[in-house]
Amino acid sequence: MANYTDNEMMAINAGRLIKNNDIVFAGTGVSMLAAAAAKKIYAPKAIIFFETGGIDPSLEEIPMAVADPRVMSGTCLNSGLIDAFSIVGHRKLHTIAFLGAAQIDTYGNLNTTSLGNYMRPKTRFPGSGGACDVASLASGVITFMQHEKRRFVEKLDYLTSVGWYTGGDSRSRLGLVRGGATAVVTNLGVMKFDEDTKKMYLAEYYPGVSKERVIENTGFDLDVSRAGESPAPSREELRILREEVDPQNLIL
Amino acid sequence: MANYTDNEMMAINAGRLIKNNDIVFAGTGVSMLAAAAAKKIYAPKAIIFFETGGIDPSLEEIPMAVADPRVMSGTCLNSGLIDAFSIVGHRKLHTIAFLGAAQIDTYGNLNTTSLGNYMRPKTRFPGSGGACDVASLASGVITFMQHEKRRFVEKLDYLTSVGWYTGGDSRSRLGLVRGGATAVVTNLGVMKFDEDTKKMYLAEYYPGVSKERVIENTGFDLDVSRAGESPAPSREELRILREEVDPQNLIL
Amino acid sequence: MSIYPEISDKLMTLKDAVSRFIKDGSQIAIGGFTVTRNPMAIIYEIVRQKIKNIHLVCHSNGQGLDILIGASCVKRLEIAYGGNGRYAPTCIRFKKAIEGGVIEFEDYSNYQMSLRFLAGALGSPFISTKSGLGTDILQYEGFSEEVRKERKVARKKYVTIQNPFNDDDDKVVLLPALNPDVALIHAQYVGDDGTVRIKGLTFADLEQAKSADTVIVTCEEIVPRSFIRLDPDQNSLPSFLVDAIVKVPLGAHPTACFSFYDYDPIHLNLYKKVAGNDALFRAYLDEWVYGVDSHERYLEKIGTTQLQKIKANPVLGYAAGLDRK
Amino acid sequence: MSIYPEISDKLMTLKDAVSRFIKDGSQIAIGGFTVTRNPMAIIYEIVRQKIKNIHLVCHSNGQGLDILIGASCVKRLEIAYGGNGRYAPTCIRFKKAIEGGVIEFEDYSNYQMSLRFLAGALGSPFISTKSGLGTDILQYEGFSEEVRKERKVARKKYVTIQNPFNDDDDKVVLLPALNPDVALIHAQYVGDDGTVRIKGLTFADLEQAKSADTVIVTCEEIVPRSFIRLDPDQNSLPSFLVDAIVKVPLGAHPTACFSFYDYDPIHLNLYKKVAGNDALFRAYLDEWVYGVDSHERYLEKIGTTQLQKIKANPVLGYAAGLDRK
Repeated sequence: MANYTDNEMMAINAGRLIKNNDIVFAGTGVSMLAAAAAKKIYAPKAIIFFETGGIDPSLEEIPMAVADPRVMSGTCLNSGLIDAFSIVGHRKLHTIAFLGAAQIDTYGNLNTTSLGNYMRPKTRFPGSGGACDVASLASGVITFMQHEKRRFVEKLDYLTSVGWYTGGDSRSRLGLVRGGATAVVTNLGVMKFDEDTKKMYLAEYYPGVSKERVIENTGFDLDVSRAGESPAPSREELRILREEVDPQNLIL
Repeated sequence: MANYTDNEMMAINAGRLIKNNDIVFAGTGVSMLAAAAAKKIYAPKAIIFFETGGIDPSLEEIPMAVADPRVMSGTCLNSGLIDAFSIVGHRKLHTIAFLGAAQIDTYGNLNTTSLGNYMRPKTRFPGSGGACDVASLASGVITFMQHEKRRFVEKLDYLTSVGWYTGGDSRSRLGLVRGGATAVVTNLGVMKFDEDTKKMYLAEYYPGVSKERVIENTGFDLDVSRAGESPAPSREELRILREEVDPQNLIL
Repeated sequence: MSIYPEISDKLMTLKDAVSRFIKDGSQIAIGGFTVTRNPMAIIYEIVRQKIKNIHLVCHSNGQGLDILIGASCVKRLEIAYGGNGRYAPTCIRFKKAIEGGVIEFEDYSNYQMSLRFLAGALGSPFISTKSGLGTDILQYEGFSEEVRKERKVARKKYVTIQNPFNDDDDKVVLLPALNPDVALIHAQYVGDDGTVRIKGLTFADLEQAKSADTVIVTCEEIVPRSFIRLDPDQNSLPSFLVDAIVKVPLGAHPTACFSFYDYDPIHLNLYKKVAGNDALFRAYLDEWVYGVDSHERYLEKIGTTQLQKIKANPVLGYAAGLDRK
Repeated sequence: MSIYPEISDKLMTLKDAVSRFIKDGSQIAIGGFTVTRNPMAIIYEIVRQKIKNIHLVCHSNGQGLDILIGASCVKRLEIAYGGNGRYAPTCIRFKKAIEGGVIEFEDYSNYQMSLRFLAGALGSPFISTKSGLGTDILQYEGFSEEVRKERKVARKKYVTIQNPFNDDDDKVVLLPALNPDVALIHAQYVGDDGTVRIKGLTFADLEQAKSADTVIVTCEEIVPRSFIRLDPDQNSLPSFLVDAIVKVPLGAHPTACFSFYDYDPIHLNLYKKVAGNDALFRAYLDEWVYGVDSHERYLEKIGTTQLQKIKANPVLGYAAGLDRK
């Protein structure tokens, strides 16, 4: 068995995708971990902010929700939703959003609304929140998923947040001027999107995971020909994650 | 000779029109005096605010412009233009605006933009500022004018701020849901507007001023049949104006 | 004579604020966001007064939303998100109500809902955005044609138009303004002149308050005019936009109030345990809402030990080291 | 090594800020309002560097506008108001330029211009309002068809449409968003982490800054991160929206900067006396702008006596008892 958890591996792999000067939009759960890890390990000049309006908090304790008072503490600015979303879409900024979802399709479109009939759903989820907005407006989106066939689906029950829409240039034809799905980070590996077709492909699988296992857990055809194995998390990465990012072990 | 100035008489007559709980939008000059006088003499519960965003300042010294630091001192709130204009138009508030103008017509429409051809004017004035906005959105407008034929005109050179437009219900047919010209306060008297035709009529003339003098100085037909003489300012009104509102004698 | 003469006409009890301003069928916006600054004290009072058929308009709401829906006060809902952090990834009674088909609902996103409140505040009839193009938020309408004719319901969920300032093909979404009957806001401070100051994030509270016909503010403290006017740059709302002021310390419990107290993990976990079961949830309401006739009694039941645990470090704004599992 | 490592890439001189970010033909928004917080120091530097063909987008501007127009830096102007309180009921060089037909101009109102900046900040292509219906602001266009094709000029001054959310006849004005090349803002404080704090009224400065491609902030003081982050509710702009920071004490002179200094009646009266006469105005520019190579030299010429007179009482925010005639 590996000496790290799925959430740790996901946070580290997403964190590795963040660059200095990226403005990172973080959500709840593992996305909060990944954002804090990115800032503390890979991109100290990245700025973490929240749709609720908290910008660059000190994160001495890990927030449990985007409205947690911990996202308002030691910030450079406490504003509100209108300001936060106008930052997400700001032309001069490179904004990367971390999202989670219940379902994803091959073009990185997301469902966080419901399963079954919209009006009388089998399962209701919380809804878009800011997900639809950042998927429309940010420079890129990194999605966290549990890698299961019922979550990686041919057709979403409800398209809450647009990724590459129907592939090719269909996203820009919608009227969206930038952005799209950057990567999908799961408990099995990291998926990216083909530059032309905009279809999802396997970019990396984690140590101990096979390409076959990824295919088995994906509900649509997934190109795995370009995939290589991810490096395992280093001792130092895990130490920072456990001792500095989430010492209370609330999310890890 | 009367023992008071034109500006004093105008400030007092406009101040008398303000009621408790009115939210009063004040501009520069005599309108600043009138607003302060209203609050200190006639309607202590009225709130004075400025398009720049200063709400309910202490007014220990009279501001010389709506962006004067004196409109930011002792306020309940320092905001900005967007907030100020959304207050002007707020459905739940009774907002009265004090404006000045270079020209006015019989329906209380105002020109503060230019004389002559718009593109190559004979005289250019500062422009709308917030006048067009408050004329569109406030519950009522009280305008200060020097009473001269060239200012009370048949046709404005430029319609900056709409009053009763072309009379009758033409204002509401434009799409403006409330408001309109309430009164015009000049150095000769106080004009109001007929309830049906929305044409200006003389409501009051000042002590020592005749109806004829008002007619002579008005560039359109003015009904003077309903006019009576205004009471002269009391000693106490003048004292407050001189000692409390503008002790430095900057505008009086 | 009132000790607060400037606001004597606005200062009232929770009971009076609800009975005077909240009616059967009112459209209500509640401030706060998921686990923070939900106006819980007044929400409990709404439940106690058995106000029905509320039309709730929300961006992301948590505990307040769930209690109102669970207590059958809500008929109609416009919402972006119903969740409460780790204590309820999806709000529990909200989820049950939608899956059970017992409320009318329509989905928007957080930016869309915030922009709709902003438009209402600005006096603009609608506002444009690019957010949502291509999504099912613009595909599926939740309200029927009949509902669309009712008061305070927009005639259309949205409209897509060609940008008239661009010669190229350029689609834009128009969203209808919101002007709720009542906005419920919980603030840290109200001055004895009626000025409101919210500390920490304001979410969309200010847009909600400015867009509403009636604003009820509950607050932790009433502070002197001399304090609140010393630095007016920090203030949030002028007195004349506020119709009712109620002093209710800990009025957001079990959600957090920045610089005063954290969210209460013990109570939220208790809620989580019972909310999914109809009988247990009714017992919860009986015990914690109907069974106490005031917020003071409710707080007595929570107890000082628990309230001391969540007391915020006033500099950090939260309860450092609080066990939040 | 810089004493401000976090903002070492943004901290620069006035000369560098202008030469790096302001080009011939740039569309520029300047912060402040008539007599307050005009970014004068950087405006003087623009004049010294002889930047031409500026497209200025304003709500109500005073001294800054008048200097830029008077020094022939401005080709094109969108404006709501050009005035400077009692010192210039109509800005003097602005008035002459329009009467003389030497600049392209187009009139809007203050709310309209502020909403246009807001739309730009929100990423909305346009914004709706009721303000202006029936006026000549919507009747007369100032820009020609050719000008309308140029970069950063809206294809249409405005569009009137029927409100699609109302079945009744209901006209609404759509105003095109503004996204200027550069916004120039003078603030009281910048943190050494780049956070900006404006005290007193913010006018439309924040909307202007958020709508612009490039933001240059001049400031009175650079303060420690520990100070500016102690109460982040008070802050105005995050570092990442700011491209250049220049420390220029008294950088708004002769306009006011709340809590630091009042407007300077002596200098504004001097200006009033000379601005109407072309030769005297050129001499004024020679003496006060071209003739000094920095804001420090300019302030030396103003002199400490005059600067002491306008020094603000830090509690009141202005210079109490100042002779303002």
